[in-house]
Amino acid sequence: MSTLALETQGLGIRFGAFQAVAEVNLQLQVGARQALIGPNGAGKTTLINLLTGVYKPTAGSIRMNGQDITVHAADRRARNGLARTFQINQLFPSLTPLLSVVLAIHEREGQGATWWRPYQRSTACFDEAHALLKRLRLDALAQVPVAELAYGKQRLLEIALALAARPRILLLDEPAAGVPEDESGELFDVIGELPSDISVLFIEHDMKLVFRFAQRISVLVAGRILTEGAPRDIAHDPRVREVYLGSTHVGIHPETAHG
Amino acid sequence: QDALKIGLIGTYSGPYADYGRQFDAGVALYLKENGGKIAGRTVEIVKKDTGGANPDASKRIAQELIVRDKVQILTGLDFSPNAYAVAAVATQAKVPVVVMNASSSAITSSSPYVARLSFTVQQVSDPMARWMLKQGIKESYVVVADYAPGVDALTAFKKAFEQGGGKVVGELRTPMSNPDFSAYVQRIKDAKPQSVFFFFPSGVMPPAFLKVWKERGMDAAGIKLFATGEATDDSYLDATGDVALGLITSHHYSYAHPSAKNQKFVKDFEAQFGTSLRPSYFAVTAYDAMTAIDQALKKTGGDLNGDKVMEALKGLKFESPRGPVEIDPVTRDIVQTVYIRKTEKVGGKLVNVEFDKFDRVKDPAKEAP
Amino acid sequence: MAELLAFDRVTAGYGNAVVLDKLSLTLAQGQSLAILGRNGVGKTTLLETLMGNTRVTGGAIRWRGQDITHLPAHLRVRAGLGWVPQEREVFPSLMVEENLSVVARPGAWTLDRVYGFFPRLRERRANYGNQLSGGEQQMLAIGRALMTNPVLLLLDEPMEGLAPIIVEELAASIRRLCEDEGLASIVVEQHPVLALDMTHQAIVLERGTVVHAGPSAALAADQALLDRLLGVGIEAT
Amino acid sequence: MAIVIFDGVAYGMLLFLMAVGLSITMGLMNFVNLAHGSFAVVGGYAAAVVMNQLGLGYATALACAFVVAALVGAVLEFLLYRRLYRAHPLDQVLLSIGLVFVSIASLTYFFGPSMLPFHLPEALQGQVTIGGVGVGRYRLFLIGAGLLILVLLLGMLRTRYGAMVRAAVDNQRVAAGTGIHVQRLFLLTFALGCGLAGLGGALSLGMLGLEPYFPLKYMVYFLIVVCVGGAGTIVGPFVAALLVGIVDVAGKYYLPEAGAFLIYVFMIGMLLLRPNGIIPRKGLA
Amino acid sequence: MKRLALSSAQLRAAELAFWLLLGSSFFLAPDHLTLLSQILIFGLFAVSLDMALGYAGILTVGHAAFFGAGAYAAGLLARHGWGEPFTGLLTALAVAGTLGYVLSYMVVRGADLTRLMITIGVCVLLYELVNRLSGITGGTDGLQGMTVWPVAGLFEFDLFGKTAFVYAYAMVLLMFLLVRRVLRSPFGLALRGIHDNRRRMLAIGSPVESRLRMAYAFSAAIAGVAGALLAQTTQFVGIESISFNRSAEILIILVLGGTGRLYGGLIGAIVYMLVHDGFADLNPEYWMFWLGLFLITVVMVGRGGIMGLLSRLVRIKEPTR
Ligand SMILES: Nc1ncnc2c1ncn2[C@@H]1O[C@H](COP(=O)(O)OP(=O)(O)OP(=O)(O)O)[C@@H](O)[C@H]1O
Ligand SMILES: Nc1ncnc2c1ncn2[C@@H]1O[C@H](COP(=O)(O)OP(=O)(O)OP(=O)(O)O)[C@@H](O)[C@H]1O
Ligand SMILES: [Mg+2]
Ligand SMILES: [Mg+2]
Repeated sequence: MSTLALETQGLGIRFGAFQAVAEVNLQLQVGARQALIGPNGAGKTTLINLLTGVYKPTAGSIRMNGQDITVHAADRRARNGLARTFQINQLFPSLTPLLSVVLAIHEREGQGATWWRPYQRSTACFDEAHALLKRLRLDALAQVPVAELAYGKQRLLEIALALAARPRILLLDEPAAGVPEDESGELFDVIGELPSDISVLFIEHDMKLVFRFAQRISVLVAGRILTEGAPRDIAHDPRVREVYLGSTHVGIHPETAHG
Repeated sequence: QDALKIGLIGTYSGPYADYGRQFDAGVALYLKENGGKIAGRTVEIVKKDTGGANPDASKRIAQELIVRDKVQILTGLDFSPNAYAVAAVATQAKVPVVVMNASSSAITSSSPYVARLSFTVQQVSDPMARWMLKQGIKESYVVVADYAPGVDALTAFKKAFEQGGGKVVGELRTPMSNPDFSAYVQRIKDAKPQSVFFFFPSGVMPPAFLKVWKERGMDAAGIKLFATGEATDDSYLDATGDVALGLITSHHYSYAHPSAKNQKFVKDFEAQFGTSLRPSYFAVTAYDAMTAIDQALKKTGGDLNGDKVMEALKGLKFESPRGPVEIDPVTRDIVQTVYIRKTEKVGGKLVNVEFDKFDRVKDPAKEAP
Repeated sequence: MAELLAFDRVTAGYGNAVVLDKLSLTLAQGQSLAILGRNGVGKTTLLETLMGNTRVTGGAIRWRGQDITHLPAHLRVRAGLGWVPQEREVFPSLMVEENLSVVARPGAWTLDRVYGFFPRLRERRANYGNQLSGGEQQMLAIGRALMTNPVLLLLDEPMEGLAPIIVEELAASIRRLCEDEGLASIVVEQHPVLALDMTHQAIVLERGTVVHAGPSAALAADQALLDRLLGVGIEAT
Repeated sequence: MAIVIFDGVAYGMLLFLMAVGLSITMGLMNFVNLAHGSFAVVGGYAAAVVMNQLGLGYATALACAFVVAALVGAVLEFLLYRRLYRAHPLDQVLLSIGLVFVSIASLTYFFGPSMLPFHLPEALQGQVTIGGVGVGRYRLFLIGAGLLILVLLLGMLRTRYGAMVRAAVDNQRVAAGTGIHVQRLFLLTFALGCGLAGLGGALSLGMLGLEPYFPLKYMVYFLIVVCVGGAGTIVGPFVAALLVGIVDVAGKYYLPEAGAFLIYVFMIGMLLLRPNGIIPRKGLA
Repeated sequence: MKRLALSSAQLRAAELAFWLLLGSSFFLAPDHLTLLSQILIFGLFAVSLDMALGYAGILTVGHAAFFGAGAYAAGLLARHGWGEPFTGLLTALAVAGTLGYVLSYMVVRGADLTRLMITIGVCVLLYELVNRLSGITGGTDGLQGMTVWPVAGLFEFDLFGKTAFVYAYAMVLLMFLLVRRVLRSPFGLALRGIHDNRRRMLAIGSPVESRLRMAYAFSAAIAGVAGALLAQTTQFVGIESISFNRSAEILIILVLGGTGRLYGGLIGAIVYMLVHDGFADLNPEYWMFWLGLFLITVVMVGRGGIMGLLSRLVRIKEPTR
């Protein structure tokens, strides 16, 4: 029996009288490359916040690798392999990219409470951090304070921090927002190169990226899943066109779409 | 001959900066009267600020005064913890300390090099109890500020009052920072005691208490009110205002003390410092401390050896503006008259008018139980 | 056509760092201008300079012929500049409706009209600024600028984080406002195709100076030029 | 016991009147203004001078207290505070503590270190009987004044002016960039906060002593009211002040041994229950 | 303006020079040893506060609670017959650390203002408790009758404060090195992370609250040691050592020196106490005016205190590997 990486049942949250997410049954296969799209304010970010434990749901449950994690705190979920990026950068402005990643590795290794040994002695950590930064082409900027990095580089560091946790599940909230077109492709290439047992769920409004990278797309409208399916089905779904896509060209070549 | 150096440790800043001013005034007055000399030597006063109760700083200051400034006598000391902290240095350095105010009883026992010219809280509370008994008052409710001197006042009053057959029908300890006394006064009003005795440090607490007392019509309710002299401290009496009228208090000094010595003292004081500052018991003790040092040094013939100076201080007797005072040779603590006074308006000014007294009162806390 | 805005060899930056280097441009009444350029070339800085948030060390900015180089920001708004900052920066402790009404100035744009423009905002009118989704914040920032009833609208990456259908509608609306009501605009965009499609003129920046200026349509048609100016990988549709 | 509740309410009103200015400068404008008490005491001294030296009436004295404190506030805003709105709160702490020190020393220099006499007008002394309970007139007056200020401020902050202040506090750069005259707005608002502090200081003189050390002595009380109530609102501190007043007075009446502990235990309890105050300010992350 | 850059070797040399200079004041300023030991002790206290405030980001104006707890622990021990200094310090460390850990459960949650008020509240309550238990603590009169034994059985605490200085210097240095080490450990790095961005820390799996609790307890323990040092060298414990005023004063000292910068507390204590002492000597009545003016000037000239000002002139290269 193959367990799902992530599965929600009847997940929902209300803010006062406002039902932001309702009755979401979402499934993320192990190794998935799945996109979550939907109109502004549909509840996509809120859904990620529910999955990662930033918000407590008012209804439903969440399972990760078959285990119920609904009541687990955010840090605990993260330690169990659930990593995310934020729609608005959440970085350590006073650290360097290198130290940021080292910090993330320490926490992953459960050494965050080690107080008797200088962090400089953890050679292995530093080596791993250098390797990771290199993979994201941030190695040249490893020693520049994060606050001085250009926006696009900061977005990459967002992802580096998530990857440093060696996640089994990666949730990305508009990773390419604010990144120039030529660089956003690169960014997604890095995500594409991730080992195939890592499951990825990403939110994105840039349809070129969505249709290039997603194997499966879930469409969230007004807090509920409207439809799910393969990219070509979604692209041709008139309901999706009406509420979300409009007349936007999605870059699915006719032959693949009808092939 | 070099100047005689005296270290004066007091409060010159913060809410109690008035203490330092009074000290300075008393010292200056004595020196002026004596041409700036003590026992024939010119005097250099090195004054240091503790900014209120601050034993760590006091200890440091005392040490520095002795080690660096080479003072031969220490004096001042308004707050008891400061005096306790300095006493230890005095013992180590064998430097005499003449306490100008700190009124916790055990200060003089904490070092053989300490003598006190002021008073103890017990010394002024105990006579009040005895006087009230004399007036036929049989029960009393006690209100004190909740800190060490307050507890001292409470204990001394209660002991004397109950020994004389009186009964303490209630006790209240109010926090040191207590903007509104309505709850406490109301509680007393509802308890309907025959009388109330209270002890608060001088400053904002007595007027705050008295205002509520007047507002609630406690006098009309037939409850008599007594206190120690801190309640009508001459420094604050003007600011306290008419709510203090008629209050009966016990203390060792009133600036309206009718003796010739005091009248001269007050006149000189006003001539020098104007009338905006009234000489209070701080100024008098400072004046007396200088007298005591002067007389002791005359006795030793100018010898500043700590043991000799202490020996000379013991048993010293002289006339102070407050009346006759002496230093108990055994305890090195002051023995003096404690007066019973009533706040009245004389010539448009509120003053403490003395009308009864207890002679040669020793610190009751040091007498065998 | 009357000149609305002119940068005359403006040098500006933050602290000691110079970002705009002797930059000049002009904009006529009712015209729209696209500002393109790679990351970090100074597009945002240009708009910030126009709002008086940078240190100008040389040159002058003219608004309808008057020098406004050192005018305080709130007076620039009164003169007719309407600003949508890059990072949206809605007021978090104000409700949506307050965010709009607090900056309102008399004119054609009213609360109702903005709500008509972005119906989503009407639905969320009682939410506080920080209780909005990313896209809703973007809408609010644009609506807020409109509430000041500007003559010239400054849009810094306005399409960022908006759903494709909204992007389409917004682009069309801005074009229409320009044509129907003579609202001038300056649009900074990462997506040249979109920006060129909605503007009359375009300039391309590189390290704080203008390296290309001309009609938008001509630039959009010249794929080779676009590639050279803005880098590879930009697909035309 | 009606009288205990009444006394508690009156004491609460006193706390509210003294702290309401701080809920504007610190609560609304986000400036950790520990010098609040200095403005209050400036108002107090102004009132005392007006009454004692110039022989004018209580109403004039109150008006002067407001005006003088507001003017001092405006001048200091222009010279100092203005530069620190966006600074780290700890820098604001340092500035305002510096101001407290300076104010204490200056007041000591001009008025002496000890208490200054202040006497309420006849009309506010003694008691009146309402519904069979004898209540203090001054206390009744405090309650009236507190309610009046509450209503006035609520009316004022509900207007666009209140929203403008919040917008400018959220983001000065963008507020200015959307047409708000931030500097003038802050100057006026800060002066208002200081004026209210001065008024509160003057109103408190029937109960509290007027001395230079006032700002430090009552600092914690101001902070308690604003923080328990919820920074940035007016109703929050109002409710908090009333609760604190009632708890303190009733507690001291029924449980006098606990006197000194009451208000702090109450405060900690409230903050553990409602970490962002009784009425939390909305829209802060 | 060009910023001077310091390499880590140069930095270490600067640190060494700093401590050597402090130590040499034993010979350079033999008349001021008591003041110097109190400066050192308050410096350590400020450093402990920095750990909570500057590094863990817990806004507290109640740190005297731990300073006082340490002072009373050591004081009561010495009063009741055990005057051995080192064990006194250890007891204080344990008592204050435990108290800190217990209280941390109330303090780590909540916003800045909430923490500020809770710490003030706890400190005031402890003060009142000490006042109320005057039979044990001496109340406002202070704890008298402490006898501290000679250090290592050899060196009596003398009138000139020589022993006190050497003892305080050694202990403060030791504690400082411990703090320095902790701040450069993975745990210290985690604290910097929490200070920068708590949300991200949670997202990378860091149990933020437990880290903060640990930091708070650490900081409390060090504050306790500082309190015990003051008690032992003064041979007296005043109730002021646990008062709100002391908490506020140490905050001013730290902020003046600069928060989150390791040396801020020490520099702050040196500057504040010397300036204070100087003004108080020159002008006992109105030193507050000058000190206030000094504080205002410091804020106006440079944000982030003295170390903040320095850091804008000198850049320290982040250690790498
Ligand atoms: N704390 C909150 N209180 C009330 N409503 C909220 C809160 N947070 C979010 N919302 C509302 O919930 C809805 C969903 O927001 P969410 O951020 O999940 O949208 P989204 O799908 O990510 O949109 P976008 O694509 O614009 O980022 C929005 O309408 C928003 O206004
Ligand atoms: N506050 C600041 N202080 C110092 N330098 C800054 C500041 N803001 C931006 N810069 C620098 O100014 C340059 C231009 O930045 P700007 O934000 O104007 O670029 P941009 O073209 O808008 O880029 P993007 O496409 O990322 O929005 C960059 O090199 C940036 O690092
Ligand atoms: Mg979103
Ligand atoms: Mg930009």
